[in-house]
Amino acid sequence: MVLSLIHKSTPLILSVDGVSKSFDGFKAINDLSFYLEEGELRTVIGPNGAGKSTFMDLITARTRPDEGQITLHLEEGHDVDLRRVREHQVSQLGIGRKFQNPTVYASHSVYDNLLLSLNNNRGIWASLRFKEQKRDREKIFEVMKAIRLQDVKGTLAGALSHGQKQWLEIGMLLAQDPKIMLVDEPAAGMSDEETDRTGELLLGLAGKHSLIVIEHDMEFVRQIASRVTVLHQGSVLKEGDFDTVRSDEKVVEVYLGRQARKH
Amino acid sequence: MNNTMSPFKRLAASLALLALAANVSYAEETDGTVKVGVLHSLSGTMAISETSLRDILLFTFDEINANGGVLGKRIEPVVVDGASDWPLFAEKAEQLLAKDKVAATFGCWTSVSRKSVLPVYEKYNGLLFYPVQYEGEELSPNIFYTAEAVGQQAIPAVDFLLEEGIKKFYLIGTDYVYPQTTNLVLLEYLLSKGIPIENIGGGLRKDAKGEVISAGKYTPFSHSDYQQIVSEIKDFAASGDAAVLNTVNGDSNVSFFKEIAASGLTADDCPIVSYSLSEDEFRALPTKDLVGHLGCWTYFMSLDTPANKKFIKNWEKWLIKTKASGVQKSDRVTCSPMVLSYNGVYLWKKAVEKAGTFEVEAVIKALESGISFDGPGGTVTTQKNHHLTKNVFIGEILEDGQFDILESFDDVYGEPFLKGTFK
Amino acid sequence: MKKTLLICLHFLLVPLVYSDGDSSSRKMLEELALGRVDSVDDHLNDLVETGDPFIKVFVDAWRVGEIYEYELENAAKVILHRVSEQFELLTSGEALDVPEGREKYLKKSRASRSLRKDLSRITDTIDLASPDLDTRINAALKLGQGQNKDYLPSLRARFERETNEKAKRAFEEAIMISLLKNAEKPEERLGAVVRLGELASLKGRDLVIKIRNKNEIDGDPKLFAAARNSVLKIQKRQSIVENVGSFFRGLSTGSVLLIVAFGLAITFGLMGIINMAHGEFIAIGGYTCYVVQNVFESTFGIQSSVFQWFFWVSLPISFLVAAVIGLVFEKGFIRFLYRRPLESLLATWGLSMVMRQTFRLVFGAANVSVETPSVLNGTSTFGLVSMSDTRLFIVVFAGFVILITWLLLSKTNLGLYIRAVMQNRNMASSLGIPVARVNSLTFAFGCGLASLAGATLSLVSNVGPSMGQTYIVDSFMVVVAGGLGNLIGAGISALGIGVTDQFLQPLLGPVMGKIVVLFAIILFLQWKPGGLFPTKSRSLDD
Amino acid sequence: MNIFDTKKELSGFVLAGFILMGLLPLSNTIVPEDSIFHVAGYQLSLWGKYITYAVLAMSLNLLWGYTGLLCLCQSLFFALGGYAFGMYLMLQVGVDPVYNTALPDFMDFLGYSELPGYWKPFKNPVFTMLAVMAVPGLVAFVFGFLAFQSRIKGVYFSILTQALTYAVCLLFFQNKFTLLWVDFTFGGNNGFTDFKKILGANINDASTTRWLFIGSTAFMLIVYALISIMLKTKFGKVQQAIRDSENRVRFSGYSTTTYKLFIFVLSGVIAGIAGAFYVPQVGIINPGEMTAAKSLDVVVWVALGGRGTKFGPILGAIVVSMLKSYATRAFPDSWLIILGAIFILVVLFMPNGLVGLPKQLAPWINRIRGKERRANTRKTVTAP
Repeated sequence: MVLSLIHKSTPLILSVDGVSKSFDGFKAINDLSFYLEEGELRTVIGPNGAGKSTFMDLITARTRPDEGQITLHLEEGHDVDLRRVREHQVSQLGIGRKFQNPTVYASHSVYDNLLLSLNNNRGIWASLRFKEQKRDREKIFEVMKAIRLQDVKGTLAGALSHGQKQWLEIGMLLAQDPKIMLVDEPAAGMSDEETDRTGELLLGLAGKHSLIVIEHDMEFVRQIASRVTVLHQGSVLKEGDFDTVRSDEKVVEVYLGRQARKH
Repeated sequence: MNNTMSPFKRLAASLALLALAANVSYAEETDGTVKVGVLHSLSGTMAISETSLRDILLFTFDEINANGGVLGKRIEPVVVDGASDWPLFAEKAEQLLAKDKVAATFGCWTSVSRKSVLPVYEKYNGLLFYPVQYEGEELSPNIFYTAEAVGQQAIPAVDFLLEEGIKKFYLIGTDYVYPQTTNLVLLEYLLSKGIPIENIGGGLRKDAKGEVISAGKYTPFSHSDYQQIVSEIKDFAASGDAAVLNTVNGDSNVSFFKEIAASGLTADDCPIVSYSLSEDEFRALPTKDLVGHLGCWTYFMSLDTPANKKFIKNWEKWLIKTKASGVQKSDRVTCSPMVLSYNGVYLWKKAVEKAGTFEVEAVIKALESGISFDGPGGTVTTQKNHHLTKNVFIGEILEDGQFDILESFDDVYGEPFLKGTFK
Repeated sequence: MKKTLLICLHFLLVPLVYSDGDSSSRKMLEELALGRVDSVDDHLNDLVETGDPFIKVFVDAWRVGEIYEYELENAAKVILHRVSEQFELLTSGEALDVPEGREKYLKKSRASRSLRKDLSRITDTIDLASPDLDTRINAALKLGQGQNKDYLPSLRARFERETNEKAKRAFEEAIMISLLKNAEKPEERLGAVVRLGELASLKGRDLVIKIRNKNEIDGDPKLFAAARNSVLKIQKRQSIVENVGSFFRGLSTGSVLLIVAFGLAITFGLMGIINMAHGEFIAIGGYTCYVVQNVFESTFGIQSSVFQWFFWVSLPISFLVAAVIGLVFEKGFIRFLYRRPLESLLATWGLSMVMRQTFRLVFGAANVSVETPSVLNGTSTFGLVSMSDTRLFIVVFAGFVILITWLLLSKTNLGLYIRAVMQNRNMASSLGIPVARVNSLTFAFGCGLASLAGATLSLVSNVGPSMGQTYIVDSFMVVVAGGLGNLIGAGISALGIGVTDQFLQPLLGPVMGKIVVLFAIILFLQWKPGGLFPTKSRSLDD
Repeated sequence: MNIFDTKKELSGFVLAGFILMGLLPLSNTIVPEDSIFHVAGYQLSLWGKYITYAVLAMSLNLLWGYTGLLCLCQSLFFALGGYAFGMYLMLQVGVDPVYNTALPDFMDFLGYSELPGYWKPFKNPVFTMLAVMAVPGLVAFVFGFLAFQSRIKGVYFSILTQALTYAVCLLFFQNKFTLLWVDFTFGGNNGFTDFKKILGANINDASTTRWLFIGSTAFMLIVYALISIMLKTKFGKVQQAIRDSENRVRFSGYSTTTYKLFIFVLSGVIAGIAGAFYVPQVGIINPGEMTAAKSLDVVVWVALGGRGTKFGPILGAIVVSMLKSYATRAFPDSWLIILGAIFILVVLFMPNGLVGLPKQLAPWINRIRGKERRANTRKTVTAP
């Protein structure tokens, strides 16, 4: 169903229009506009302090913008103003977020971690009366397969390796069946092999889901990137495919250049 | 590791064991001793006052034992710590009565601790001697109130002040039942003596109909900031002939008097009569700030009588040689609550001897019949209403933490029910 | 009557002589103290006539037990005045040693209450002519409020002679207050009422109100109108005085809170140890003060001038003692708890229980008494309000504590390390900062500050085993409301809480005032969950 | 669904119920008094008190152990429940022979001539029981709503709950206070004492003691079962997930605010009911029960028994209380030092509490046993 939508056209799923946000006088986000199409895999890069985390916080209703609009476009022209929802509703609307540091439920098993992320009714009474259905189990196994954690389904998440935790968190997002996935530095702290596999995983998700990936590792960006947005001082500096962006002088100056100098 | 037992099963098993273990009583009394309970707070906020009473009781028991005990039996004290925790007082009382089967208990300081153990003593038909000045309005058949009733402390002091020409009274106290009730009685008493209501300071509380139902300024326990109140007192006393009637409890007095001293108000400008400050508390107070202020008790350490001198000498001797744990040896004094504890033990001894038995019922009967004891503060006599007839003294505080006795009232009757009598 | 006449005459006619007490008045005082006078009244009158300021010195000494009766070897009785451990002959002021073995001939002399009361009236009259401005003003107002007709003439006489504006005003106020009762003509009383309104006399307020109430229904309508007017004027001024007074008192309450909470702002705010034993470290300060006082007392004697130094000496000692104890505990077990803040609460609570009972066993269950050094006995006046010197000292000392803490944290290497370690222990460790040592020193510093607070509190409050428990909740509130890890925030919140408390107290009473402040803080933290100055963190992790 | 993890836990539960609800009261009734198997009335009420403490500890564990919220106002909920039930008990006292008035004695002191309106419904036991749950529940709801709404957590939450406890404690210490234009009186510092009757029975009767004990025990078992059930549901898993990573839970679409509020209120209600069982068994309720120190006691019980375990809080509460009962008599001067030192040691060396002790000691014991076994095998080898 989702696929057919993409073929029909490539409508927008998220638009951020002229958003600004400042903290105690410091402008973290400055007149930023950003548009994400359905099924797109977008990478967001930028130097430290470019406002990447704040950008994510704005989309997930963790902070409210001072100015501008953030809109989620659902089917049939049904729009949701993301400035007016609460954090837990963001997920119910189909936006999943993976944090920079893997956050999983350390004292629950891998299976339970995914179970809790399933897209079921999350009310108190519902969870008190909740009974696991066959389709729940199927969904969990499907996700576990995707993130290659079938063999450790009973292990407590706290005992997993760093990379496994990253995948588990991505898996928890998948279990939510989100329309948009925000993934913050998925390759951080991974071995090369793990990084490659993560890249594959994300690429495989594109199309079915819309993805925004924040990443530092340029090698990884090259591997997955279709379209790259460069943030600088709270606004978009450049947008385009990986090579265009990389060859842009301004980008090299503020980001790649500085990084190169640093190393 | 024993992993065949679930935690809960372990609980069940351990509970059963513990219950049995708890059941094994402490050493049974032998023929030669009689157990009595000492129920005071040795920790928590009230320990500052109550520990001294524990000490004097141990001294008294040793003194009696050295002279042959009671009915030929040695007194064996069972000391427990109420820890300034009122339900714990009730628990300890129950333990003393049901497990240790004490013949009598000496204890409690605060009203709430007494109220907490009262039902226990009535339930087990025990006998409690209560040694601290209190608000009255209570009469339990199982308690003897060796303490000062309001009529044996607050009222004589006011009489003295009226004689001295005081025309304005400021009432201040800690917010609990003793100051509230005392001030209520004092309010009625002062009005009955023709003091106009505007000359009573500290604030009046009125009921819905606008009738005055209580008076005085109240601060919480352990209050330490008296700036505002002292500035109010200073204004109040500015026109002269004013006095403060102080029922502030325990350690708050330090802050209160330090503030008074700092404000430059002296005892000649405005004497303060403190009902909860005795020689024992002065150990913790900067007495030079208190010089000239007044106190009213049924005993002063400075009483110049042979009985008192002997009492103090024995007490000091005992302090040196005692091996009881936790007894502070230096820098000790005697005071009214201590002497009332001491008197209580002797009254009990005399009553037991009169009854010829430790049976509580018979002892209470003997006490009610009127037992007299010549204590350090003069003769005290039990009354049918479980209070004592005793002497009352008014003293002025000296710089060494002693009282200079200004006036004494002999054989004042103890009457617990005073509220409403002066209307 | 004869007595007062003499007083008046004296002040009108006799030029005042200030001397260190002429011998005749001293002689008379000795006779009085030895009880060798036939008529006390006459004797007092004679005494007044001398107008000797020494009478006041003597009366004060008599009250606090510095006057002794001594039988000389020749069986003659003399009166001795003890001045800092040294006996002086009252009549001559010469020093006199009481030889060993003759102490039994030394007896404290005491005045009866009534005698002292009479004497204090005399000293007030004498004070009217005191060279000290404040003494003069206080004496005038006291005599005025006594509303004794007999003093009117002397007040008037002094009023005429007075040159100082402030004192003149006080004399006028006193006269007017006295006239409210003693006016011979109704116009005179009316004038007094009006004038007291103009002077905005706080001392006369109650009396003017009485006149207003008395004349409200069927009294003198003119007098009633004037009294009503005056009362309004006085009340207007009174509300100003009260507000300024509340502000100053709030400052002082806030300073107490600040000093008390500052150590916690370091151990809890900076280091994250929920230090439930903070109160006991405060108590260490109080007890150190007590011990130092006792050492001074036994070494130098309570009367010596060196003794007065005990407080200042005990301040650094108390800091060191607590810092060392804190260091030991930090090394002993607190260092294992940096990553487990909620468990640090339990361990320090256990520590608090142990310490409390240890105090009880070592120093006795009763509170102990710490003297206030004589330098701090007194009051200072700032315009409308006066503040006791102890309170003033605390305000200044609070500022001092902030200053040294600020200097330590921002101007020294240690401070730099402390800030680095508190922000990120791992990072600091990898940068080669000796994290363990910095932790220990910081904790010790926090404990030392708590102890300084205890030493300072001994000036205004009691020293005892549970003294710390009184302040623990308040301290935590101050730190949390200020923002964890922010010392300036803690300072501002302490002062804010203090001032709010003092402004609420007259309206709601001390208990309700405190409750309202607590609820206000709770609500404030709903609005600003990070306190006044929240530590900024972008981390999403809990 | 199985409530209990293992069959053994189930049988332990049944056994505990059998001993606590049957055996102890029974031995109080039929076993002769001089037998060592006789449980005296005072011991029964003492145990009743411990058991209400155990429930209190369980209610805190629900919050702290499973949800990660260290709450320092558990004693407040406990006391509020106790006060609500105490009001009923006070009204059952009847006409006081000393004061000759049907009013509670402290009202007589304070000059009341009739029962204030808000006291009247407490004559009704059903209303009282509702109030026992509703009052702490309401306080928890209002405070929790505000606190969770503004994302107050961790240490801030602990300190704020402590401040709340302190404020309400000060309020109750007053003989009389005005709140929202209504004068309230709850006996001030003395609180409520000297109860006479409960549901028509004499409160001092041996049978009343037994029934109160049975009631408390039944309530403890119910709470135990309730918590066991809850932990098995998805709700219980969400609860623990909140403890591990609240942000993740929130971004997984759960309203953590609502969840926490629900648990907070539930825990308050449980503590309140425990308080209601506590008051008639100890015979007094006063503001001393809601001091910050009392709340810390509860925290200590949970930590000592084993935080985040079903059984730890029960064990912790009972062991510490027994230790206190024993030490205040055996070492009246130094029991605080002993108890305090134990707390420190537990925090340092027993992070999982008493319940975790066997597991912690397992390697040691195994080593010792292993040695023995080796020695034994060697013996068996050499013997023949």
